[in-house]
Amino acid sequence: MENLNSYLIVSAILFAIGTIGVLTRKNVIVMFMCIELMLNAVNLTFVAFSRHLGNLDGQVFVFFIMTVAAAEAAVGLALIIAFFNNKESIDVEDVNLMKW
Amino acid sequence: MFDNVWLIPLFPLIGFLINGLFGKKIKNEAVIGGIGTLMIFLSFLVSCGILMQMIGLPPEQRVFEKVLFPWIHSGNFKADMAFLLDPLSCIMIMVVTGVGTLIHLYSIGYMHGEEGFYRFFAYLNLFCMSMLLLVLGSNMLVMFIGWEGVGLCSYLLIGYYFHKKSAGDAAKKAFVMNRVGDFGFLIGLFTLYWWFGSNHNIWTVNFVEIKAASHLLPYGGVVTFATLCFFVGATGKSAQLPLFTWLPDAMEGPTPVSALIHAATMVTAGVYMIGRMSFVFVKSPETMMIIAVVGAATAIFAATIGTAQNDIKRVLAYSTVSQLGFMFLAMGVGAFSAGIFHLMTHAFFKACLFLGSGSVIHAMHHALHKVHANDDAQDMRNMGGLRKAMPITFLTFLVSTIAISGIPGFSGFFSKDEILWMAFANPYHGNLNIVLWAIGAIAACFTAFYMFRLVFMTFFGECRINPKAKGYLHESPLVITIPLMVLGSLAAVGGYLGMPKILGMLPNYFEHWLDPVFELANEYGNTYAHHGAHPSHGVEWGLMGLSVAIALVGIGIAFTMYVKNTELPGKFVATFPTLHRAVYNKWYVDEIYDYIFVNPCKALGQFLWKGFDVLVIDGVVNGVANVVMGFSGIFRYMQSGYIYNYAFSMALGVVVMLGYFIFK
Amino acid sequence: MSNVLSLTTFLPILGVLLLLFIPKDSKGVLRNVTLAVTVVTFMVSLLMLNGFQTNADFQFTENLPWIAAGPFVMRYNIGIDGISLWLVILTTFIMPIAVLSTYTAVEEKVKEYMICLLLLETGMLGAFISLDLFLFYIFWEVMLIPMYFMIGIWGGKNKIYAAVKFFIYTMVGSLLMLVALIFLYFKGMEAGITDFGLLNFFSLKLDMATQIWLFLAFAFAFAIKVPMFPLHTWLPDAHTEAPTAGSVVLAAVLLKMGTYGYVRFAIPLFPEAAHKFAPLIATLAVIGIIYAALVAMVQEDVKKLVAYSSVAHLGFVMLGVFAFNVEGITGGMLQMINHGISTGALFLIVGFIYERRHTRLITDFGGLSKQMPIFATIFMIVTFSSVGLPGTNGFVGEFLILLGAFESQLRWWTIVATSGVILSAVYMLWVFQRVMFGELDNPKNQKLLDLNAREIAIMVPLLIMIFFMGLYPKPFIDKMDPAIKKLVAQVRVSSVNAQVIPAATQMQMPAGHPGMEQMPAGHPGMEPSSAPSVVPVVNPHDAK
Amino acid sequence: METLFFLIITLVAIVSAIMVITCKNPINSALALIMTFFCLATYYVMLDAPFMAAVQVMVYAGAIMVLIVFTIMLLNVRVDSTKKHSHKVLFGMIIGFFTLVNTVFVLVKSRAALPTGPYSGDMIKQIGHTELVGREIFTNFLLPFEVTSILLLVAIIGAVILAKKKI
Repeated sequence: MENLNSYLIVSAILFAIGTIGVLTRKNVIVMFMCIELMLNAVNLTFVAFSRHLGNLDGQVFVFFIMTVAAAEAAVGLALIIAFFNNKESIDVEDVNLMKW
Repeated sequence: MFDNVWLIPLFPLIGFLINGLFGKKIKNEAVIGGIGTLMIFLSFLVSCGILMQMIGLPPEQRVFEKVLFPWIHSGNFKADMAFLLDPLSCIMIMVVTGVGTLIHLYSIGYMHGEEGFYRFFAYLNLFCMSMLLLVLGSNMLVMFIGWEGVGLCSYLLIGYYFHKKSAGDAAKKAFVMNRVGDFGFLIGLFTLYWWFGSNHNIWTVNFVEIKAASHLLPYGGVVTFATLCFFVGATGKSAQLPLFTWLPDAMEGPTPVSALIHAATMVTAGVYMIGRMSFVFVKSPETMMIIAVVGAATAIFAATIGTAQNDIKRVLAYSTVSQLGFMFLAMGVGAFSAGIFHLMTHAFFKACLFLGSGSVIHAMHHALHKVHANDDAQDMRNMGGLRKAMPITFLTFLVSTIAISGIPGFSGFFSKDEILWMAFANPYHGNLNIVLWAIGAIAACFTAFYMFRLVFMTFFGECRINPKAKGYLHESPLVITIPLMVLGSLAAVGGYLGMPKILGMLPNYFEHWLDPVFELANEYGNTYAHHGAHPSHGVEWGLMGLSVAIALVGIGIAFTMYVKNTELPGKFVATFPTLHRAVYNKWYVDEIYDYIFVNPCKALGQFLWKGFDVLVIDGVVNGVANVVMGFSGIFRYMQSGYIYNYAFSMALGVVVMLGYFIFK
Repeated sequence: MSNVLSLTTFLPILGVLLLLFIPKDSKGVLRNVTLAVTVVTFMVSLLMLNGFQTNADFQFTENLPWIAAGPFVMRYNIGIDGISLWLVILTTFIMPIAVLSTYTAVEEKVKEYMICLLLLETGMLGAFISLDLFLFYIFWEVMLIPMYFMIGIWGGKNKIYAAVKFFIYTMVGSLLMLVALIFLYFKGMEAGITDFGLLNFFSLKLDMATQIWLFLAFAFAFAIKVPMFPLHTWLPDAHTEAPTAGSVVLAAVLLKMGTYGYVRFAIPLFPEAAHKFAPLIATLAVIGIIYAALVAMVQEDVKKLVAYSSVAHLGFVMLGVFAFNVEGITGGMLQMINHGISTGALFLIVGFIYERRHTRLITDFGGLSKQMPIFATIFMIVTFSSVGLPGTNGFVGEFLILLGAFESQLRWWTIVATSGVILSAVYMLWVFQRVMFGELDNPKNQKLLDLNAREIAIMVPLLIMIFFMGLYPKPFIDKMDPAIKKLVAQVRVSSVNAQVIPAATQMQMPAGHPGMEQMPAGHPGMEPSSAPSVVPVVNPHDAK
Repeated sequence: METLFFLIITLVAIVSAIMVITCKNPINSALALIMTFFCLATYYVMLDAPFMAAVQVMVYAGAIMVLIVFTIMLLNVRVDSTKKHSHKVLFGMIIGFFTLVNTVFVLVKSRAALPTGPYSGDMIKQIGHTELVGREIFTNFLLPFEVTSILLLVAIIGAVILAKKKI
């Protein structure tokens, strides 16, 4: 087992990459995947800390996060499909109904 | 018997409820009219019983108060639903129920076949109840129920033919003008209540208690204020200057209504109220003077208008206003019992006159209706020579006219002459007396003139009715003529109850009867009266002769103008066109009121609504909203609608805030 | 029996739960169930009337812990006295009538409508029974929301504007009240008060500057609700746009929140400030009476006219309340109930013809008496009740108000206000004449049907109350009397310190009538210090 | 040896993560993401959490990614639209950089905490990771665990309602 810091740094890097992806990509599905990536980065932190502190609560949380992610995937993808059905596109730039 | 006083207003109430709730189902006119008449007749019987019992008592004991149930009790304020019996209210209930019964009876014939027959009788009964409450009320508040109640009934009955716009207008006008009076009444009530309460810790509106405490009242000052307010109330109800214009318009109602409400009973409520509170009024010399002046002015003012009207009922209406002026004159000069006496005799002869005119209108209407003519059935120019077709009506009408004109031997002479004499000889107003007397005398002359003008135009001379309809004119049925005959005979002989002392044939029963009521007032009055030399009997005889002469002059002029030389009126009008126009149009008082009060009020309302409410207040309110909207209109361009913009700002926010906490 | 108050208040909520299980298409069932719930609520509230002891104490009290957030302790503290008793009963009495009036008027979204009505009832009842300032505030806000929806969803043409105006106006006031409430609580904490219980604060001694600011905040919130001139413009809009039941409830109960707020909170909490501002408030009330009457006179829409007449009537209530004597406040309380009955009835009447003709313009009518005699009779009775004819309920309240105000220092105000009696006759009779009298010349009116059995059933209880309260108001007055006497005593004790009336004058006065002065001959005098111009200008920093 | 393994895994994870955000074709992104997930599973094994690793592979790499790939295929959208916003990329990079700095700082700062829990490495090896996690879930976290079922139910219903063309 490596020391805690290395895991934390990896997790931070992954999280930052996810953030950049969400902010720069226009494809909704890719954005969605980037969000999953960010979630996973967080999971890694949880597990690393859990191990470090000798407390399994963190892992239980990861478990819940995965549940949420699954739910999110189901609903999110359904939304994407519904959107695509309406607009024939999954480009975020076409999602602008909330414009002033 | 006294304990059953509550039955008096109860009977008409029952009649009102039966006719009002079920009248539509009953349909049978005889039953409806019968119930209405019977109820008020029962009240009359009870009243007679009470009168008999009261006559049997010594004068000091002729006061009785009956508390029915507590009404408004709050804090110091206590007003019960309670009735007061004393000689004054006794006379009033006799007049109201007596004349009321006759007019109910008359209405069965007069209103025959009218739509809403049941409604009419229900209202009439309700009116009687209210009027009886008014005269029986033992405190100002019960009186006020009656006071407003009669106003309400007057409203309902004037608006009886509600599909006519003029009727609706007249009804509203009557109620609103009465309300102006009520405003005064309320303020007067508050002032008295407050003064007694705060200064002497006597919190009361009860007449008996106020009477007992009246010695505490100062002369003038607050009493002047209070009594003037009450007097405003009286002018509203009794159609005195300046609030008289509703009464002529009230002739839009059916004729029995005019007879009962606008001649015999309701309009005299103001006089009654002053009589009821004479011990307060008399404490303010200023108010007494104002009452006398207003009364005299009304008497002459209305009489002048009466000379130029062509509508038979309008002439009588102005005559009523004028006669009420006489009553107020009497009150103002401290001749309270004379005023009440005139009230009673006036009730007889004026009711008779109105009913007689109703009989004429009824006949005219039927005759014209038969031949489908659209002539005005109330216009005297369409009448003439009716005495042959309608002998009973003519006779009773003539008797009453003689009575109102003040010909000796008939009731009006006794009461009116006493008023004029008291106006001359009263100890209160000093030099003003002669003026009051002169005005009264001239008004009496006018009275004789326009009343005989009315008689001559209606019953004498050529028959000017639509020739086709002439054959259909005939006397009214018995149910109409019986009340006429009864009232006619009362108008003839009613005056002997109160014959002036100087004539000496009979004692003045009437004055003695009312002595216990007005004793105190006279006592207060004596404290500031000018005790000059009493005019001698000779003067009294002279004045009496003078007033008779004046009346005869008036009759003579009328005879000359309308019987002997019928083109004279036309010539007169041609000579003084402006004067005639002004008199004919009632001195333009209505127009002036419209100009001063009604139109500015409406304009002000419009301005406050459209100008102030909508522009200023809502302007501010909506202005605030618009400013906010304006700003948000600018700020909304920050919302691009693109997800990544929101994501950017969110991430930026997180980074900045986190950074701040980490690196601070 | 002990928690009958809670039962009354939350029965409508139970009704809401019941309604949730009824499919929204069975409109008849929805309506009948709602009616049943409101009727049962009314019955339960009658139990309360039965068990009410005639004394000045709060009764049926319940005091349970509710929220304790650190130093902020809010309790479920409820109870009624003679003042709130009648308002609670008025509310439960009006609700079945309001529900019954919607049977044919509302066809869309019946379920939601009924739920709104029931929620509204709970909100109103809750506000009347709260003895905890915070609980009161919560109920105060709760009743706002259903009303907002009722206007906004089931309203007329301009409903959104009216709903938003209503909401924002009230919200502005209630936020000020909230701030004042919290400030008051902090003041109370300094003095050792540990929760929001209203009764604790009655004994709290506040300095004048604080009182003035707090009073102003409370008074502002309540003045909007009353509504007092010049904060009244939301009312005509809200009334005109709201559906009939909404207008009825708004007029009959919601407006009473404002006046009740003064009687229950603003005046007893800050008596000295109340005395100080009495001339100002009386002036506004009197302006409101005259102003609203004049404006009502020229209205073209019947409903708007009735709305303005509400403003005038509530002006009377305010005048009576600020007379600070038993007669005035009794009159004010009675007038609150009267106004609930007669103006509620007027709105129902307007609703009846609106349902038939879908117009409310006066010029569209005329001569209806001929076609609708029963309607005409009822309309007339209600009109005269509204005008304040003796024998009807309107008179008793109005008379006591004017009498009380005349006895107090507000004498000249009273004389002006009394002229409102004339104006009320003018505008009510004028509209009555234009709608009911005259020729039946509009062909659309010639086929109008008279009231049906349901509509008559709606009106009959109101008519009975009109006459009962007019002819025998004793039971009403007796029940509220002790509470009002207590209130007057509470206010008067402080008024001695309030410097509004010179202390010397106070001493000479017979018990029960502060501010009385020997009237100089012929000219009713008035204490110079009570002139309306004496509105204190207070430096905001003094409040600290 | 273990360090080297860790470094290799890290390299693979980061490179594939970068590929996720750079590939034009969403399919490629998806495949890269699966790679990242596997790397994470490896980390979990290295952190003595084999159960989490298994779940990671099954739920993420298995279920979720299949769903995503399926959606990509279904919609048949191959490349991003041609519009390019270089400033967007720049801003994204800047914010990403600062996110990284912040996150690292936060995480590293929090390292100060010392082991406090009862579960040592030995204990996990002795009793078994799955059992320990199971105990934890079914005792301390029973209610949240049950609530998750409702969450999933809602998600299922929501997805069905949303994806249907006409309801």
